[in-house]
Amino acid sequence: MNSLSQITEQAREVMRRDTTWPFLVPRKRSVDVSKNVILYLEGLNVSFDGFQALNNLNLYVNDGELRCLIGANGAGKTTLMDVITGKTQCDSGSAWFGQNIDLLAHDEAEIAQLGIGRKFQKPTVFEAHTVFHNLELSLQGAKGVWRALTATLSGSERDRIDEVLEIIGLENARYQLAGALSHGQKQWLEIGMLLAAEPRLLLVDEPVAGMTAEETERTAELLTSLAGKHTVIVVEHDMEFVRSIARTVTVLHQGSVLAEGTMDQVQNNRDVIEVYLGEEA
Amino acid sequence: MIRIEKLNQKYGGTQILWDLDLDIEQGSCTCIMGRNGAGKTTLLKCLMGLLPASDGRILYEGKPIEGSPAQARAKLGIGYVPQGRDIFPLLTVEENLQIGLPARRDGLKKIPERIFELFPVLKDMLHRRGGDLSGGQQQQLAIGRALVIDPKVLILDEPNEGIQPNIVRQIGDVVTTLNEEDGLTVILVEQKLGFARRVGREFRLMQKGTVVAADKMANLNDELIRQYLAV
Amino acid sequence: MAVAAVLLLPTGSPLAHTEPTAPAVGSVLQQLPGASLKKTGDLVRQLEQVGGAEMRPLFEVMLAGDLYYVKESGQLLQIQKNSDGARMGVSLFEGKSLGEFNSRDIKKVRVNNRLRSQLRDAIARIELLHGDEAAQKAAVLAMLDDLNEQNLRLLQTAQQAGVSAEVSTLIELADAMVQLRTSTDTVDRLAAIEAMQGRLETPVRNQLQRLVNSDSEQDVAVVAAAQKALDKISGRMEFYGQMEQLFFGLSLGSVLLLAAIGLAITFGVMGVINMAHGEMIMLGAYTTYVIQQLMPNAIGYSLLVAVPAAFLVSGSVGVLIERGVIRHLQGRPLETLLATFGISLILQQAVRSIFSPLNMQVVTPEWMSGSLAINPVYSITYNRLYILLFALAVFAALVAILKKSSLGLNVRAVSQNRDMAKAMGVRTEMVDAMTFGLGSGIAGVAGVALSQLTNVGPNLGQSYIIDSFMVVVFGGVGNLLGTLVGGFSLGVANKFLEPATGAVLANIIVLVCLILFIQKRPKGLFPQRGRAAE
Amino acid sequence: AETIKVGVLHSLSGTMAISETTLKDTVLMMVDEQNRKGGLLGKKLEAVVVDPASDWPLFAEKARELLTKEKVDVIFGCWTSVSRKSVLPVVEELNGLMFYPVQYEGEESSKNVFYTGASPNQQAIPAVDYLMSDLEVERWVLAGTDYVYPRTTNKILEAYLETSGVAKEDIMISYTPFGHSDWQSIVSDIKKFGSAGKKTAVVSTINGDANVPFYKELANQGVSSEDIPVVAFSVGEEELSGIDTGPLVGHLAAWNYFQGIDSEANEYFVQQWKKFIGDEKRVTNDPMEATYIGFNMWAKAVEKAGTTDVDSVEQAMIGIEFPNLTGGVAKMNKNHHLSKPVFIGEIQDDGQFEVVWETDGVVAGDAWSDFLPGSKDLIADWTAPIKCGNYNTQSKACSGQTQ
Amino acid sequence: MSTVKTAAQTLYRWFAEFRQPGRGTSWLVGVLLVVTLAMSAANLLLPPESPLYVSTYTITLMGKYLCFAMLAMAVDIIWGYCGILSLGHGAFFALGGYGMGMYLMRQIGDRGVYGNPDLPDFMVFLNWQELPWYWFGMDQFWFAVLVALAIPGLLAFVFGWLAFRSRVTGVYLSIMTQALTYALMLAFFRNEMGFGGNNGLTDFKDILGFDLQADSTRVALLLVTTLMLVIAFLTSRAIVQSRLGRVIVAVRDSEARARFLGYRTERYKVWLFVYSALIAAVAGMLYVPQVGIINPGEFSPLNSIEVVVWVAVGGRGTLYGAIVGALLVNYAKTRFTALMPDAWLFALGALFVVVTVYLPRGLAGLFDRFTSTNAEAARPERAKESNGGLSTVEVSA
Ligand SMILES: Nc1ncnc2c1ncn2[C@@H]1O[C@H](COP(=O)(O)OP(=O)(O)OP(=O)(O)O)[C@@H](O)[C@H]1O
Ligand SMILES: Nc1ncnc2c1ncn2[C@@H]1O[C@H](COP(=O)(O)OP(=O)(O)OP(=O)(O)O)[C@@H](O)[C@H]1O
Ligand SMILES: NC(N)=O
Ligand SMILES: [Mg+2]
Ligand SMILES: [Mg+2]
Repeated sequence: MNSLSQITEQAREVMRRDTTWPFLVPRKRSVDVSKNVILYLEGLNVSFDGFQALNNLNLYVNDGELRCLIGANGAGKTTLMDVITGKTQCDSGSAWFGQNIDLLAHDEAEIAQLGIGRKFQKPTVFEAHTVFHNLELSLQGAKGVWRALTATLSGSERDRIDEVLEIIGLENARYQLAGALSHGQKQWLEIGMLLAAEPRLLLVDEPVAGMTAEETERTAELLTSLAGKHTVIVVEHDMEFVRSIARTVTVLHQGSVLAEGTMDQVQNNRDVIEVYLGEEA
Repeated sequence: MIRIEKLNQKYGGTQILWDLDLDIEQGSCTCIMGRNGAGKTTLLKCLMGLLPASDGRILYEGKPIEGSPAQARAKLGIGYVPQGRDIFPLLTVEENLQIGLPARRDGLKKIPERIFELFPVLKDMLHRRGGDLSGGQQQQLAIGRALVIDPKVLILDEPNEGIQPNIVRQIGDVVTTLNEEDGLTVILVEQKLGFARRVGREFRLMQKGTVVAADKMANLNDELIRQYLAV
Repeated sequence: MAVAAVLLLPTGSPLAHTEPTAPAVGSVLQQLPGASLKKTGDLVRQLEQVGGAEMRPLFEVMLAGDLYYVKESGQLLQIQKNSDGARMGVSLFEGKSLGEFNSRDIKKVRVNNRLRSQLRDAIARIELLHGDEAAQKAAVLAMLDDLNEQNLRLLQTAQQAGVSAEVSTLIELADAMVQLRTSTDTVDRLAAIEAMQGRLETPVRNQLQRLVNSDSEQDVAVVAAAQKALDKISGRMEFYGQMEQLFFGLSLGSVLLLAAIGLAITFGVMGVINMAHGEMIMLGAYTTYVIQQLMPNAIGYSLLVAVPAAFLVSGSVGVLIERGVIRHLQGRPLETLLATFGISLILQQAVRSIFSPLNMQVVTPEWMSGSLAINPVYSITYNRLYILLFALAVFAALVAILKKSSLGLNVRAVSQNRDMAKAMGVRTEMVDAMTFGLGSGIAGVAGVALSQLTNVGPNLGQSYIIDSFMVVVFGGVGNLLGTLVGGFSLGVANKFLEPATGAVLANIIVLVCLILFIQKRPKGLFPQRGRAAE
Repeated sequence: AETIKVGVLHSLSGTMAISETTLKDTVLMMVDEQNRKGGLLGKKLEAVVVDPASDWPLFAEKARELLTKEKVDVIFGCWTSVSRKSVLPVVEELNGLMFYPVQYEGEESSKNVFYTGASPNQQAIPAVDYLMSDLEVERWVLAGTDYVYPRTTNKILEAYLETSGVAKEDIMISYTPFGHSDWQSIVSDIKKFGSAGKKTAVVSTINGDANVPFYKELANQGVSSEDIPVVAFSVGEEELSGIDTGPLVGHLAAWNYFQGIDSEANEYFVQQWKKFIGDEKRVTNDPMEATYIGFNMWAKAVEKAGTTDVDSVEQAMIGIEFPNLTGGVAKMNKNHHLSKPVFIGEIQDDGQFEVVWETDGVVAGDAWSDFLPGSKDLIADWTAPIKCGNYNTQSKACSGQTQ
Repeated sequence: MSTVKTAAQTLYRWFAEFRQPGRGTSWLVGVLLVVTLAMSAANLLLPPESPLYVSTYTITLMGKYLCFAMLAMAVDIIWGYCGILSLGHGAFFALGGYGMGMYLMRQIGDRGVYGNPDLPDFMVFLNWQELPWYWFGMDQFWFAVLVALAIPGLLAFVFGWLAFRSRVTGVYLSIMTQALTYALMLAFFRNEMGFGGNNGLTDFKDILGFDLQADSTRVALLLVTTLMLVIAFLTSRAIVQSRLGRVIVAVRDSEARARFLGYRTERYKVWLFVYSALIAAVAGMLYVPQVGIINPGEFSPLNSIEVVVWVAVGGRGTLYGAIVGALLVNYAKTRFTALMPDAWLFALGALFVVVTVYLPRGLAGLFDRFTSTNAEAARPERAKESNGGLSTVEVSA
């Protein structure tokens, strides 16, 4: 008797009109940054054929921060980004996006949809598409097969693309195939693609390589303006550029963090000078 | 040493270089500058023979070379460090360096020690695949590789892209050494003014596929920079 | 029981030195022309009886099918074709030349299968007493099938006359077999079985098997012993069966390797999807044919000449293709599929037009025929063995070329970044042509080997192209070692499956496994590694 | 002047070109010969050659092209059964006339097709008879390429052997794919199967290209014709010309014709062929004779009917006789199959066959096998009143014939 | 001279319309419909003596060409747009064909040579006692069609899912597809499979109650084929012009980048692969009743390679190119095999070589070259070069 009433009770609970069944609740998980930290990387190890590219690396990045990552060539900066974006599997360690998302459990596409965008060291754009379409494909939004089939460009999306085009200075090249752009133009386009995607966390690998001084300045402005609303991690070797944007700088060496602090602190660190900056820096 | 006259170049229908003239003196260190897309890389590729010129003349030590293929130009002593490095990714560092040996005029069969003196890191990485190196290591490899053929002219296309500061300096020193001590003629494409000023002895400014200004580096003033390098 | 009918043993001592022209022989010989096949059999029997060892040359001529008679006179003679194809008569026994004969005037003394085996047995009997050791051994083995008492007596005579230890053991085995059959004494029979234990000769096995199966056999101990002996034999046979399969697998693997190895260069290293690869193999095989036509009297050496010749022929065609077509497709690797497909059609039709659409006859030289008998149930065919060794040698040579010469380094550089290779002074055009020529030349060399195994016809290439691509891809594109391992593992897998599933199903299973394997290792057995390969 | 058009539908490229090209040339030679004799009905013959390229659907397309575009009066063509099956609906639909010159599995009789090759009872059964009686074979390996002709032939042989008292375990059946080239395991199995102390023979329905490696492997593994003879139904002089026959001497083949058979007609034919093709080394074979007989019968029938109209020629064909190249006379029966003699030949080292056995007289080709349960009651008879290709003698009706 | 040139240019421009969005569609669709309708009318309405009469032979031939065109388009969608070079698309075509063949076989009923109402002839004479289970229901047209779509679709899905999930790309994928079709070919050759072995399925009588040998049925089949081709073309065009199409091209050019933008590229590839397989299956289904036979030869890897060749001749990455390529090569084959039966392979082979060397982007590229005004003509050659021709990895580029 008792059990029967229990069952009916449960059934009623299940059928309640004011709730949605748990498995029907859309699993749109947004990143939880209640502790104000958006990226936790702990004890990361990555090795290739016995070569230790990341060595017990720990790094925490706050929400809305603009973090500069510097370090010698081969220190593991790009590898670090590879781990965060799911391109490279790490041997051990943990990587969390906010409090609630275990990055190691997701693949590249999922991580991108979670709001982590990336610009590669060597510019990669879709060469057979026009600049415009490159940006269109980067827009935030549903990335499913069916949605892509039925998708049309809304007015606001179009405006967004125009806006980005203006920022990256490629308005005149909007219908040009991306494959025909020069190296520097591709750099800009890739930054544009990042902007169009409006990710929560931007990983920018050497954005000003091959840019003129003034362009470098513009890029610096752009990245600074993004910080706050977005979290930005920048890898760059151009010290002037780093100085112009940096608040916190992390120095990587041989796969782990060598120093962290303000630009001034880092610049005067003996170790950093020795392995990275050189004597007269 | 090198003299380019009325060089024109097209990609399909679009013309990139327009009646370009350029003069490089023996033993000089010339820095070519210009905005993105000005045609710097294109010019260097034409010079190297990797892109066919539509018309115009290229004289090397007084002899026309515009008709000869890239490999012949390498044998004549033009060394090339391309933008983006273009390391042979699946060859080891050693193999990357060995490739150039047959092009030497002195018939040397071994990688010259000089290269490892200039870039010690290459010695450590000798048996790694070129493609696995980090960007900066690759850049050093690319320069080292170009030096293997024992060039008289060294062409460098943005050699500092993505290189850590102390190495940038080192590369600058190397280029200067090569230029001053070994008497190499250097042609350098560079965006970073500081580096250009430090290393270059001459400059050429390019815009829309032609050389618009040429002078001693000391005479590169703000006016010119604003006019041709600012966006 | 074997076919050989019970033969009457020559009663006259085989050692007697009768003249072949003895009247008895003569009268039998007279009956040969025009005799029916059955009658001929009887006549041969009589000849052996009356003529004994002296009949051997006659039997051999007959066996070879060279015995003729002149239609008009009924005179028997041997016909030999000379190099112009003229039929030259040779008198029997004396070996005197009788001049040329017109094919209309003479007629062949017909021999068929059964007669041939009769002749062979007769010759074996003669050999047993007069031949060398190998012949004696063969003769004894032949007699094991048919151990009547007279044969046995002959064997004993031979043993007394003195034979080698090995032949002697065989004769003892024959003794044991007869013992087992005829004796009634359990101890003797068990001893006989003991002697037969572990012998792999077929008649031994069959006799034991018959004994075990027979209902009339009363002696339980003997049956049990026979069963045990049989089990032991089966055990050994099982083992050799596995060995045999392993060899078959390796041999199939070597064929796959040979077929694929040229492709491992043109496709694996250069990246040309070379659909004409099969036709390069075909050209090699046709070269072998032409070489044999050119040196009909030195077939034994023809293959040695054919290997370099095929390399040159296929290699030059390869260079022509590269210079004429592939060169224009740089940076468009996929288009090479289309162009080389066209070239393969052209080459196929070309050999059809030049050589006719029929298969060409390539002769197997003496030294490649037959097999190396390790024991009665395990032998290795020479052609397969040599081809296996040849494949390994070609592989080693290729690796050496690529490792030791600058070509290897240059090819890889060119395939990875053509422009940069040029800028480093590499003569890319030369490298392309040489590499494609090398790959094609090796395919041609493979054709020489394949001509020893299969049809030399216009479709030769097509039958190998699919397999070749699979081997290269399975091993991991661009990795020569992968091609080696890939070829052998596919071959061995196939051959170990075949007994259980049949040839067709084995093939299907291997293909399905290949598909699943690539799931697991998307870049083949030995993938290119490192950042650049991603 | 108007001509009579003779369509030639044989593959000149692809896998079957190896066999079929010869037949194309044979037809051309016959057409030549006939024209030299003044043509037919006062008109010249004109051959129309197309290439169906060993592509079975293409056979149907080309047959249609020949019949509707070229409007040929007769077609000589096909080799494989599948090509014939592909063409069959087309010739029936368009009421064409086709001569099929290759030995095949039977189980077919179409109004529009004349089958001048052997059916199984004209090749397989006599061969087995010979092996059983003359060579006293007791154990049988039925080895074939996996397709319909071997499958059917082996089914028939299995049934036939069983009725002759052969036990099931004394029959080994093995199928291999087309173009099979690695025979190591199978030959080794045959060797093992043949070492059980009973005389063993292989009945081979192995197709074309697979034969060369098969025989090479036999020779190398030391399987001689005296131990284990192989009797083949698809290996003729032409196939042998591509093999080093030295080691094969004594193996057998069953055909209705051998080049080596002594007769004046044959000698003339062989000479004519060598001259036509311009190669002294070329050989003749059974399908060529079948083409020869078919062509001549057709010519006779056209003369008899006085027209090339298909229906008239078809009726005129029945009962036509024409001398075989091997002596004797072939006759076209009511079931559109021939009566022909059967020969068993042994391979000689010159690539020719030596006849070791032949049937007493001619054997009439069966369209339907007596040894298959589905067809033992069927007969074909294209004369009135039956006029059908699959008449059931039990139910006295034509099964499933569309009228 | 110059008039010739202008005329040629006009012609090319007219052809080039094919590729313009919108108008191109109507042109191709229009041409296809007009031509086939005219042919049909000419066949049915005109007397055979009329010079304008179109023979049933031509009708059937055209029907076959259009089936091939559809198959070529299927290959082009995945190869040209997504960089998946399938060397085994013949498998889906043949499976569709077998589905239809089974239906047609069952329609024969007791009109087969043995008069067995249940078993197809080949089963009777190989002594099968009863119909295998997988033949049940195939006498229903709708069911047969469903099966003929479901099986290739499912196979493509499973195969694609396995392959794309484990990121098999380039030649590895191509060889896998080749192994797939090769294995199927061997399997279908086996008589035990119950599909007629080497002979396949043939001797069909009628379809949906219409006599397959009747001219009207053949015309109807041609028209249905045209219609299906047009539908497939329009659908495919809609797909490649949608954002989906752009993602697909993006995947072709840089799959990794697309993934980092959040696209589950393997899903795109799987669905596109399935779509393409379905089109191939439909083509196969339409092919069988028109040529009258389906046999394992259709699974032959060389057949699939030939399809790739048609696409390449026509111009990869343009839907109309695939169609034009298939039509042209097959027409050439028909003509050459009749005109020069002994030498046609020379001609066809030479055609392939010449097209590749002189028309880098196939016939479509030729049209482009004469009509190029827009940016697309100046494709980035640089991109292709810089991957260094390490085609071993980059075949899909
Ligand atoms: N797939 C790989 N296989 C082998 N070694 C690798 C691989 N990927 C990276 N490495 C090695 O790991 C180290 C770290 O490389 P990474 O690209 O992360 O450096 P980086 O800090 O980005 O340098 P740079 O500033 O020059 O770009 C390098 O020494 C590199 O050689
Ligand atoms: N393969 C190509 N096809 C078409 N246009 C090209 C190609 N490569 C370069 N271009 C165009 O040529 C122009 C010059 O390019 P180039 O690479 O020479 O510029 P650059 O001066 O080196 O610029 P950067 O400083 O960005 O490297 C650019 O506008 C570019 O869009
Ligand atoms: N009819 C045959 N041999 O296929
Ligand atoms: Mg990096
Ligand atoms: Mg540049």
